[in-house]
Amino acid sequence: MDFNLMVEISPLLIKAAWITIDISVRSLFFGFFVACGLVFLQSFRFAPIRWFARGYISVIRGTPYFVQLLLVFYGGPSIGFRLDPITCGVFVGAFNIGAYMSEAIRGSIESVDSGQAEAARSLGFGRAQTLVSIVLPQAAALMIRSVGVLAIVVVKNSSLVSIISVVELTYQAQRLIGSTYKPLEIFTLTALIYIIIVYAVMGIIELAYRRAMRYTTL
Amino acid sequence: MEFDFTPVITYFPTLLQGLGVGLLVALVVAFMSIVGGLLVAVISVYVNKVVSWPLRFFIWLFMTTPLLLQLYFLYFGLGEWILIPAILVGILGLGFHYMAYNADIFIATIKAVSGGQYEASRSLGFGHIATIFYIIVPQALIRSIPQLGNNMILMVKDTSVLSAIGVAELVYASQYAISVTFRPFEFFIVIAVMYYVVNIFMELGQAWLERMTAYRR
Amino acid sequence: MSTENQTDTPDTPMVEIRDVYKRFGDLEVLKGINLTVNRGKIISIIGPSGSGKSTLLRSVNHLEVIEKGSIFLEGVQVNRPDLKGLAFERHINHIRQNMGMVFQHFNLFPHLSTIDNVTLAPRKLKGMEAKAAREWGMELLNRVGLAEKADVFPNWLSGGQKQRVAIARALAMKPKVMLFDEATSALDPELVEEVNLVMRSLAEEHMTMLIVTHEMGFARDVSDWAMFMDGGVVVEECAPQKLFSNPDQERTRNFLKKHLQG
Amino acid sequence: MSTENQTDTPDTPMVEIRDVYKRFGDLEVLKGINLTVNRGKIISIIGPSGSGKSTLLRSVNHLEVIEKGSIFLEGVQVNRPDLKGLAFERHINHIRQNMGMVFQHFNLFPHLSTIDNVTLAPRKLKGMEAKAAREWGMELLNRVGLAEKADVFPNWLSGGQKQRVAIARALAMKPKVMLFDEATSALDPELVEEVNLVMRSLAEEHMTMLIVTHEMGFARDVSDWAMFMDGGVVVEECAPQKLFSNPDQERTRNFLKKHLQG
Amino acid sequence: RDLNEIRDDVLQVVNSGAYPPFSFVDTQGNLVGFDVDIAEALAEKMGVKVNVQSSPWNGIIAAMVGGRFDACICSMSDTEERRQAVTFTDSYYSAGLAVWVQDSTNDVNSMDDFAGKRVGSTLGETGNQWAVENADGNWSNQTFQGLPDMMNGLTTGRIDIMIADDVPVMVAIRENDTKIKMIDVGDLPRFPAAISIQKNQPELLAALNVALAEIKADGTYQAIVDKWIGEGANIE
Ligand SMILES: Nc1ncnc2c1ncn2[C@@H]1O[C@H](COP(=O)(O)OP(=O)(O)OP(=O)(O)O)[C@@H](O)[C@H]1O
Ligand SMILES: Nc1ncnc2c1ncn2[C@@H]1O[C@H](COP(=O)(O)OP(=O)(O)OP(=O)(O)O)[C@@H](O)[C@H]1O
Ligand SMILES: [Mg+2]
Ligand SMILES: [Mg+2]
Repeated sequence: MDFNLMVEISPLLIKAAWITIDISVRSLFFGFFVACGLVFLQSFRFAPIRWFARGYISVIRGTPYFVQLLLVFYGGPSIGFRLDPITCGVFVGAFNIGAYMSEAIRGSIESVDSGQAEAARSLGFGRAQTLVSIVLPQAAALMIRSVGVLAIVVVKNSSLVSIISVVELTYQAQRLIGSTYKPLEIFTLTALIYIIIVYAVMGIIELAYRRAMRYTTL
Repeated sequence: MEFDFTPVITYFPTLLQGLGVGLLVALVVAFMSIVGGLLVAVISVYVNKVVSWPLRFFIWLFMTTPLLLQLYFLYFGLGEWILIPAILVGILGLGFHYMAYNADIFIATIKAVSGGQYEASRSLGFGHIATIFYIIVPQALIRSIPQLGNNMILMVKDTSVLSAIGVAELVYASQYAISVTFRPFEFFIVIAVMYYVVNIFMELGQAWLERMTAYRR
Repeated sequence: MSTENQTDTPDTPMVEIRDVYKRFGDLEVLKGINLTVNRGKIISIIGPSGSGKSTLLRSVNHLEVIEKGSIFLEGVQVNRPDLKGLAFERHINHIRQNMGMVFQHFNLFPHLSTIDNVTLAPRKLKGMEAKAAREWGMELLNRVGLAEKADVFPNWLSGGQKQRVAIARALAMKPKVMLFDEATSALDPELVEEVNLVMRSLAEEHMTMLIVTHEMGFARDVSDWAMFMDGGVVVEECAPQKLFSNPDQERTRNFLKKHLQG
Repeated sequence: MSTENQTDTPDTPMVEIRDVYKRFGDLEVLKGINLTVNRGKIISIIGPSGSGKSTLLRSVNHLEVIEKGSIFLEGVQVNRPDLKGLAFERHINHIRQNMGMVFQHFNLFPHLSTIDNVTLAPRKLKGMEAKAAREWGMELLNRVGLAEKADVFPNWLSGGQKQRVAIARALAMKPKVMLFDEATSALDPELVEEVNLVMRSLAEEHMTMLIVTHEMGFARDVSDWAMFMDGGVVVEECAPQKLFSNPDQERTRNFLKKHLQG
Repeated sequence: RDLNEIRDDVLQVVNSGAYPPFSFVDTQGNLVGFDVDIAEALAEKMGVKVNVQSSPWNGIIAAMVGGRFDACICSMSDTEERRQAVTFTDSYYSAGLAVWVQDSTNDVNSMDDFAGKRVGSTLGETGNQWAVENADGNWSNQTFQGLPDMMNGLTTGRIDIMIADDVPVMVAIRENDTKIKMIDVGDLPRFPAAISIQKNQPELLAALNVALAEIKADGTYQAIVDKWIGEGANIE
């Protein structure tokens, strides 16, 4: 192992890691709203709106992420939709993970025993109030867990964003190998950075989970 | 941008071949990740920490790093000591990666099978291992089908990452064709459709399995 | 509060069920049920499993939507087909606040402490102040004998205690009628009595109650009127003394014979 | 098969419980229990919730490990502290094959059809052929009146049917003693009788049985001996006729009074 | 985008960033190399500002066709098929395919000796296309995502023979002291490396060609060659 090299290039990798983090955080943030929107659309009584949401989720989950990236980033300009690479990474990332997240959110809501909603309704609570006061607090813990798993997926998927010329962590590592011919050192370092990021994400999830448990006890 | 799909027709057999390779890899990986995941889960739930902890750590490593990086590491990083053929690297990388995810599911479903089931089996005279094998694992498997199906659907798409180490699957085939014909979008659209068709079949298969096992839960 | 609420004259029946029909898919579960419950009266509904008792009770609270017929609470129609969307939502929420429902499986909110379970509805739906709500909640918990469990979470309570909290919760909105759906049948035999005691005390205070139960002894003791259902129809209804000693119908006799034996 | 098995002489008691102690953490649940069950006898164990009835029954089957005392099945010690690891595992599996246990919540295997639930143990543990096992399974299902449900899965059965299958399953290994832990208390009242009938038929065939139950009527009718437990000790044991009409102990009388009332 | 729009903005140029010495990142993280310097020299002559970026090879083609970049100065070989989709300028250097083996290998002396061997090439490059079209079942092809990967494959023995453009490999051998050698197996195709731009951009094409001629004429070009390829090298 060439430790001098590892020390020398680590600032470059860390800089690239920030881009990975930036894209991941923003994708997750906006993805959450996309997901809530999709869950909301699926609760419509008007069937075509539900079908649209189901179809969207199915197509997004059924096609590879990097193809989605390429089509939007490189195909977009020809229909007048031009985004800079990082914005495009966030945009596609959010709409991609939103589809997965909406399923996770729906699942955790459905996991709450239907007797809970019935009990609330029988007390005179309205639909929205039942959701907010009774169902969501009980779904929160599971929701944080399953959304948390997706957060890790987002971090790891961000390595695919390199295909639209974003120099994130994995691509930077590949480029550095190209000029240094030292794959082992660079991969070890890169993996270490990913592990740290993912570990931090897992810590945040755990924290949020505990918070949720506390909130649920009002 | 005007589309011209004639090059796609020329390379269609190559694409189909690539799809076949991808699906073959997926099949092996599915088998490996389900059987392996189950094994890991059973060991982590039932065997003491000394044995299960290193195993969990190994699995955890695969869960926390991008697949692409793992493949590169196995292929080039380890290349200085041991040469694993590309397709095997792909299968191992994907296999371990999804083994980690599947093990997580199995651990949860094994724990969800009620203690009453274990006791009932023991009270019939089944031993610990026989109980796990005949009673706990089958029930955990049935309960895992929905999440397992999701994972396997994700995994099929992830076979595309194997193009990076030269495994001639669908994306690889398309890259070759694109570099010759310079018709990227036509090929991307076609492979997206191909993946989507596979995905639909898998979703149908999953729904069928869930239906077939619904009354066994 | 809507104007329909003003029909509160002494001789209006509290609950009226008129010719109610309900089906699930191909299965007809209620086939023309009629029942009138006067203020302060206690009605027991008995019948074999699957006869439609729960469905009837749930229809009264509009947890099931009936196909035909009508249900009134103090002269106000519960299932108002003329109201749609939000207007109906408002209407039914208001109706439900006047009916307390107690379920077989308690359905306490596991994320809330006992007192919060009881006071959530008055706080959120009537805007009761936290302090007043706590006092009111303690009064109710006291009444079911669980004041000392106010800050405990439902998972730490025994089944009988859970059900008593559920009753307190249902009472918190000062309902005009209480609906009990097998309130004691998920309980261990020893715990049944403590819940029955609470229900008896409600009876003494002339709470209007509709009780679905499998406990014939309790039904006989406590109720003013008894109804035997089978296959979605009312087979027989009369004073409980008569129903449990000398019913008119063969079917009723068969059902009860089996019970008095066990 | 171990040699200890040969002590099968006519005058060995079937089950012997000698001075058994068991605690969970700080809670002493069994405080020196003694009981002898002779071949073909039926013993009922009654007592309030938490008195340790289930724990005692589970200790007999070694589902709970007792702290002190010993338990014998036909003279063979169940809790053998001298055996360790795999040797004990073999020993206890063999012992358990000679005891059938029926649980309150049935614990049928949901992934197996009714007949497979019944025949799994004889097939896997005795190596019975598929065909012979099916015949044997059908015989048992016939006996509990469920032959026509052989290929149905447990989730499609009613509670009473489930419990009857559970009994058939326990009988499949031809046990020498059957342990029932509140076999009917999770059932709807209408379904209790069908399970009781099956248990009565076992009694008529002189199956040795240990029955924990809350149904006093059934306990009185069916058993040869009755035992009242409270707080981890045996308060009183005698012939059921005496226990249920004129018990010696004040505690027993209190407990039974409440029940005969309900 | 046509030339006028570019003049108002910047010339967007792309390369793969993993093809030393033509384009790669140095240990300070800067994108450098022959292609980068050529791009800057051309822009200076054309009087436009330039922005050089890198993108993985499989994104570059989509980028060019989709119009994300104005020019790909990325050592791309000019082939007949590719001309269907993009326009090429005059060649800015000439790349020849060459065959490489480990120093210790002695049994490969002609194309006949390829039989039964594992032959490596870079996915999407002309060497790969040549290897696929000529293999005919005689040898097995194995591909890599870039030259560094492939050279790693050759030195570790994943492949027996490597087919690649000669210049970058020679530079890499010199810089890294790699234990491989070139062997002469007779005629292999040579492809001119040219700048690719979108179709129907005559002004941009003309301007690039003029600028290219100018830097060759005034010695700028040779200076860049000296710097990256080797003192006095001739790669035209
Ligand atoms: N949501 C539903 N969908 C379909 N069928 C239903 C539904 N709810 C109840 N049923 C059916 O309607 C019939 C009547 O059910 P109901 O729960 O009213 O009976 P019940 O008299 O309360 O019986 P039990 O004493 O077992 O509670 C049953 O056959 C039941 O299977
Ligand atoms: N695994 C355990 N861990 C801790 N305490 C236990 C455990 N099992 C039982 N107990 C406690 O031991 C006591 C006796 O329990 P047991 O289940 O034997 O009572 P029981 O007589 O069967 O009551 P029931 O009629 O309610 O079934 C109870 O206080 C119970 O809470
Ligand atoms: Mg009911
Ligand atoms: Mg018990």
